Amino acid sequence: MPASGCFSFGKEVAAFYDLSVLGAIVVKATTLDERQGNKTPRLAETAAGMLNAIGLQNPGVERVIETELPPLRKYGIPIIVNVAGNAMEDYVQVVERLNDSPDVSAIELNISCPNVKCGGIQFGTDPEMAASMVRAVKRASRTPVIVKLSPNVTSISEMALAVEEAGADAISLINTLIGMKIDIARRAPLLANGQGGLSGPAIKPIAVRMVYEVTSHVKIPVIGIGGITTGEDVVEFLLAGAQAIQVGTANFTDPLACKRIIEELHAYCDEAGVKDINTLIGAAKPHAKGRFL
Amino acid sequence: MPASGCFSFGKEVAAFYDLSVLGAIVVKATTLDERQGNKTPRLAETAAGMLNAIGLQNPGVERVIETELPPLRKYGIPIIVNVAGNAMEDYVQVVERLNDSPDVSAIELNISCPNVKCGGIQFGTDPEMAASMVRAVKRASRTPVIVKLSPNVTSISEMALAVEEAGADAISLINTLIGMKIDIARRAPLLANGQGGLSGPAIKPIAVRMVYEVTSHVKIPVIGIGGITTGEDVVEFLLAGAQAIQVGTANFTDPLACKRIIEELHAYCDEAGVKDINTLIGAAKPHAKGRFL
Amino acid sequence: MAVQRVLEQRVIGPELYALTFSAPLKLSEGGYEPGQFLHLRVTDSFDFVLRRPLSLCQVHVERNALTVMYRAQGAGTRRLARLRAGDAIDVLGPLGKGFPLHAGDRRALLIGGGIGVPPLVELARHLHAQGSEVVSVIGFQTADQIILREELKAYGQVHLVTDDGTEGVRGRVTDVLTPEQCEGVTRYYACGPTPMLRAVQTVLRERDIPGYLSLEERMGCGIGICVGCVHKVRREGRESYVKTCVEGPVFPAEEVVFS
Amino acid sequence: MAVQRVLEQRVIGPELYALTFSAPLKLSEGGYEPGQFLHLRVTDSFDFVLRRPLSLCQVHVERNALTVMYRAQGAGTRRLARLRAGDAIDVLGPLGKGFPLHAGDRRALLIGGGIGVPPLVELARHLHAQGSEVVSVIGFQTADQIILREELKAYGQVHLVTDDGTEGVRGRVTDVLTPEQCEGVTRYYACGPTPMLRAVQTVLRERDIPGYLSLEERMGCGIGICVGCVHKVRREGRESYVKTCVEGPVFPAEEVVFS
Ligand SMILES: Cc1cc2nc3c(=O)[nH]c(=O)nc-3n(C[C@H](O)[C@H](O)[C@H](O)COP(=O)(O)OP(=O)(O)OC[C@H]3O[C@@H](n4cnc5c(N)ncnc54)[C@H](O)[C@@H]3O)c2cc1C
Ligand SMILES: Cc1cc2nc3c(=O)[nH]c(=O)nc-3n(C[C@H](O)[C@H](O)[C@H](O)COP(=O)(O)OP(=O)(O)OC[C@H]3O[C@@H](n4cnc5c(N)ncnc54)[C@H](O)[C@@H]3O)c2cc1C
Ligand SMILES: Cc1cc2nc3c(=O)[nH]c(=O)nc-3n(C[C@H](O)[C@H](O)[C@H](O)COP(=O)(O)O)c2cc1C
Ligand SMILES: Cc1cc2nc3c(=O)[nH]c(=O)nc-3n(C[C@H](O)[C@H](O)[C@H](O)COP(=O)(O)O)c2cc1C
Ligand code: FES
Ligand code: FES
Repeated sequence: MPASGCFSFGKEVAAFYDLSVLGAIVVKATTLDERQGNKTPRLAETAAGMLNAIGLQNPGVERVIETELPPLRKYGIPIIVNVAGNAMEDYVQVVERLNDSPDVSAIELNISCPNVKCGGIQFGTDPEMAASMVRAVKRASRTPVIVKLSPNVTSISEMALAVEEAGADAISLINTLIGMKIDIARRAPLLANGQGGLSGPAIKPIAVRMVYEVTSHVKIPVIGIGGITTGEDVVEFLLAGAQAIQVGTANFTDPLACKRIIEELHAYCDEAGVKDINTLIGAAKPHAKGRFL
Repeated sequence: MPASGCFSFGKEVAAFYDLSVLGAIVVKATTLDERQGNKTPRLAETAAGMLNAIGLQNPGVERVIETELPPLRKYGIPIIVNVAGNAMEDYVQVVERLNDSPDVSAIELNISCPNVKCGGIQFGTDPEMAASMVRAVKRASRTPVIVKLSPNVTSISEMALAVEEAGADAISLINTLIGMKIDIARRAPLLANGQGGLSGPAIKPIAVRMVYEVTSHVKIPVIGIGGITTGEDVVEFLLAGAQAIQVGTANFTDPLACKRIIEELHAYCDEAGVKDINTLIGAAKPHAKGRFL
Repeated sequence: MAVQRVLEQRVIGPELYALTFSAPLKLSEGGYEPGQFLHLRVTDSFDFVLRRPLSLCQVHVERNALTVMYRAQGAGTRRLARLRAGDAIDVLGPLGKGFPLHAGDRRALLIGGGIGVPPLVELARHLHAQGSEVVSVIGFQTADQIILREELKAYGQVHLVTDDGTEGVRGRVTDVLTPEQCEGVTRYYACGPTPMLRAVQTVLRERDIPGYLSLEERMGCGIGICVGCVHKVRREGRESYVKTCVEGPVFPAEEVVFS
Repeated sequence: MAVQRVLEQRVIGPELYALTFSAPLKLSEGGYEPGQFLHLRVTDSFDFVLRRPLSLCQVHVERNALTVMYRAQGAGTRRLARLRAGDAIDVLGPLGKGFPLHAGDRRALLIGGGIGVPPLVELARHLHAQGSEVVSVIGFQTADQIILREELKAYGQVHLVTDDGTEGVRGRVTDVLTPEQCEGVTRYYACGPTPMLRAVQTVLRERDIPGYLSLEERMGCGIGICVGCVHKVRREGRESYVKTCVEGPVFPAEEVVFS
C-alpha cells in the first residue's frame, strides 16, 4: 500500500510507526541541484482540502542518494523516487544519478508539479512533450518508470495513452489541481506564489473519475492518488481500476494515516468477505474482467 | 448580485423570499425540445461538494418562454436564460426563439455541461469550436451573450480569449468539474450516468484561480461561480477580478442562501469601510487598476 | 425553515433512532400532512452539503414538536445520531405532498417496510380520526428491527412480517396481501424500499385496489430547484420525470413507473 | 499523539480563550520544553484538513494537563472555542524545539507580544527555577487584551506596554528595551508577531545581547513532512529555508533572516 510524495523522506513518520507496514514509499520530488523552494506562506487551507506551493524544496539528488535513502533500507520496502526538473536534460541527469543508487526501486516522473515556474508543467499538459520526456527517461533509467500525470488537462486519457505508448511502466494519477485562495484582509493571494496545488478530500471525485477513465484506455497499471483518507476511499479507487494507491494530504492531518488506512482496508475486506484484494480492481466497471497486477 | 443555474425557474425560491433582492436570475438550461434528463440517482454528496448528472431536464424553449419566464417579470430583475443543446443549430434555434420573448435580458451560452452525451462538451473544450459557436449565436441573438466556460480544460485563458475574440459579451466561470463517486456496496458508479459534475465549496479554489487568470487576459466582464456560500466568498471572487457572481450549490443547502449572501456582503462592506463595491474588483492583482463594469 | 432545538434523541433499535425537536411551524394551526418529509441539515459543516430527508413520523401538538425515526446508515445519519437534547438543528419543512385522505374510505391498508414504517403512524392517526378502519402490514428484516408496532396497534390491526421469521409471519409483506386479507380494502398506502413498493404495486393492481406509494429518491434541495430527485410517472399515457420533493414523495400508485 | 479530554475552556478576554486538556504524555516524566507547541486537530470534519499549532502555555504536572491560550481569529480557532469540558480533542505534541535554558544566565529578558505571550509563562517558571532573574516585557494592542501579567509577575518584574496606552507604557515593546533596561541582561527570549520579532532582533543585536526568537509560520503537518512551514536562516554564511516545526519554532536570534 504505497504512500505518497507527502512523506518527505520518511524519517519523520518513522517516529510514529514502523514503515515496513507500507507497500512502498515515494519520497519527495528530487531535482538535480538543491532547491530552496518558494517563499512563504506556502500552505493554505480550503474546504475539504489545502493548497500548497512548496516549489520542490529538496537537497538535490546527490544528497538524497547519500543521506536520505540509505536509512530507509531497513524497512525492506520498495523506494520510489519522485523526479522533477526544468528541462529534459535535468530529468535525465537525475535519473542517471539514481541508477547508481542501490536503494531505488522505481522512478516516479513528476511532470505535473504546478508550483515551479519554468518547465515541469508543460511536459504535463502536452501529450507529445510528455511522450518525448518519457522516452528519454526510459532510455536512461535502470528501474521502472512511473509517470505522474497532471489533472489540469482537457483529456487525461490522451495524456495517459501518450506516455504508455512512449514506454511508461505505470501511471500515477493525480497530482494537484491548480487553485488559488485570496486573503481578503490583505487583498492579495494568500500564497506567496499566488497559485498553488489543490489536494485533499475535495479532489477525490476528480481523481476517481480520471482513474476510471484512464484505466479504461491503458493497459499499464495505474496508481490512484487524491484525497484518500480512509480504507473505504482505497476501495473506491481500486473499484475504479487503480492497482495501488498513494496517500498525500491525509498524512498531514494524521501522521498515522497510512498505517490506519491499511488497517481499515484489511478490516473492510474481512467484513465484506473479500479474500483477494485484486478482485476489487476495476470491479466497478460495466464489464469488470478482474485484471491483475 | 446574480444567482445561478441552480435555481430552476425561480418560483420555488420565491416562496422563501422576494426575488427582487437579486441582481439577476439565471434560469436552468433550456434546450430546443423538452428533455427528460438522465436516470436516477442524479446526485451524490462528496467532501465539501456534490456531483450532479441531471442531464439538462427542461420543458423546452417554447414552454420556458410561455409559462416559466412571465411569472418572473414582477421582480423587475434581469432574466438570463442558460441555453444548451447538442449541435450548433440547436443553440441558434433556441436563441432565435428567445429573441421573441420580452423577458430575456441576456443569454448564457452553456457550452460546458458535462452531463449530456452527444455534443455540448466539445464546444466547451476546443477553442475553435467554441469561437464558431459564439459567432453563430452572437449573430442570432438580440440580447447580450454570456459564455459559460468549462473548467475541464488545459488552458482556460485560451478558451476565454477565443470566445472574447468571437464576440462574447461576458464570460461565466466556472461550470462543474467532471468527477465520479463509486458506491462501494454496489461496486458501481453511484450516479446512473457514471460521472457527474462536481460543484460546491470543494471547487472554489479552482474557480478563484480561473477567474484571476482569465481576468488578467480578457477585457470583457467575468462572472465568478463555484462554491460561493458566504459574503466573504463573494469578496474573494471580486478581488480575483469577477464583476459579478452566481451562487449554485449553496441554494440547495440553504434556500435562503442568495439573500443571506447579499446581506453578508453588505455587512462586510460596511465593516471593512468599502463604500463602492466596484473598488474590490480585481484588487488582489499585483497592479490592481480598479476596472469598472 | 429555521433552527430548531433537539428535545430528545432515543435509541429505538440497533442503529435506529427517534429524534424529537421543536417544530418549524405552529402545529396547532395544522399545515402539515402525514407522509410529508423534513429536510434536515446534518451540521453546519461542509462535510454535508446536502440535507437529509426524513419522514414526519409523530406530531406532538401540545409540545409543538415533531419526531422522525431513522436508521443511522451513512455518514450523515450517523452524525445526526450524535445530537443531544439542547443541540440546534436546522429543519426545512414539512415539505412535499403527503398521503391524501379520502373521507369515505371504509378500510385502509397501510403497508410499511423497515424504515418506511415511520410515516404510516401519523397517517394511521388521521385515518382513524376520520373513521376509517386501519389495517397495517409491516415488514422488517429481523425481530430486533421492529419499530412502531404498538403505535400502529393503537389505530387498528397490525400484521407483522420478518424476512427471517424471527417474529410474526416469515416472508415479505406481499405474502400477507392475500385476496382474503384485502377483502373490503378501499385504499392502500405504502412506504418502504423500492423493491417492496414495486411488488406491492403489482399485487394490489391485480386486486384492483387503488393506493398511494411514497417514493424514496436521493434529494438535493428538497424544494424543487435542483431536479435531482425525479421519478418516472405515467400521466395521460405519457411518461415523464417529476420531482418527488414537490410533487411527491407520495404518488398515486397507478402513476408510478418502475424501470 | 492521542485523543485527549478537554478539562476546561475559559474566556480570558475578548476572543481570548484558555483551553486545558489532559496531556498526551506523562508530564511527571518531563519530555517537554517551554516554547514547544501542540498541534491540535480542530474537529474530525474535513472542514479543517490542517491542524492548528498553539504554544504550550502552562503545564499542570499534578493533574497531568496542559493549557494553551489563544485568540479565536479564524474559522479553526473559533471552532476550538466551542469545545467544552468533557469533549474529545486530538492533540499532537508537544512538538518542535523550545527555548533552550542556559544554567549560568543571571538575568533573562522575556519579550512577548499579544498572543505570543503564552509560551513565556512556562519559560519564566523554568528560568526562575534555575535561579535566573526574569524580567518580562509584554505588549498588547489595548488594555482588555492583557493576559498572563499576574502569572509572569510570580517569576519577576513585568513591564507592560500597550499600543494605545490604555494601560502600562504607551508604545511598542522595543520602546522599553532601552540600554538601561537591558543592563545586565545575559539573554533574551521573544515571541510575538513578525514585525515585533524583527524590531526586537535589531534593537538587541545593537545591544549585543544573544537571544532566541519563536517564529510563527503557517504549518501543515507539524512533524517535518510537508515542508510548508519554512523560515529563512543564515548558518555559516549560507542562507536556507528550514522547517520551523522541527528545527523551530525557536531559533537563535542571530540565525533568523527576515526578508
Ligand atoms: C422522502 C423521503 C423520506 C425518508 N424518510 C426516512 C425516514 O423516515 N427514516 C429513514 O431512516 N430514512 C428515510 N429516508 C431515507 C433517508 O433520507 C436516507 O437514509 C438518508 O438520507 C441517508 O443519509 P446518510 O447520511 O445516512 O447516507 P449517505 O450515504 O452519507 O448519504 C449521501 C447522500 O445520499 C442520500 N441518500 C443515501 N441513501 C439514501 C436513501 N436510501 N434515500 C434517499 N437518499 C439517500 C443522502 O440523503 C445524501 O444526500 C427518506 C428518504 C426520502 C427521500
Ligand atoms: C509554533 C506556533 C505557535 C503558536 N502559538 C499560538 C498561541 O499560543 N496562541 C495563539 O493564539 N496563536 C498561536 N499561534 C498562531 C495560531 O496557530 C493561529 O492563530 C491559528 O492557527 C489560526 O487558525 P484559525 O483557524 O484561527 O485561522 P484560519 O485562517 O482559519 O487558518 C487557516 C490556516 O492558516 C493557518 N494560520 C492562520 N493564521 C496563522 C498564524 N497567525 N500563524 C500560523 N498559522 C496561521 C492555520 O493554522 C490554518 O492552517 C501559533 C503559531 C505557531 C506557528
Ligand atoms: C505539500 C505537498 C507537497 C507535494 N509534493 C509533491 C512532490 O514533491 N512531487 C509530486 O509528484 N507530488 C507532490 N504532491 C502531490 C501529492 O503527491 C498528491 O499527488 C496530491 O497531493 C493529491 O493527493 P492527496 O489529495 O492525497 O494529497 C505534493 C502535495 C502536497 C500537498
Ligand atoms: C444540480 C445542478 C444543476 C446545474 N445545472 C446547470 C445548468 O442547467 N446550466 C449550467 O450552465 N450550469 C448548471 N450547473 C452548474 C452551476 O450553474 C455552477 O456553474 C456550478 O454548480 C458551480 O457553482 P456552485 O459551486 O456554486 O454550485 C448545475 C449545477 C448543479 C449542482
Ligand atoms: S430535491 Fe431538488 S428538485 Fe427535488
Ligand atoms: S509543518 Fe510540515 S514540515 Fe513543518
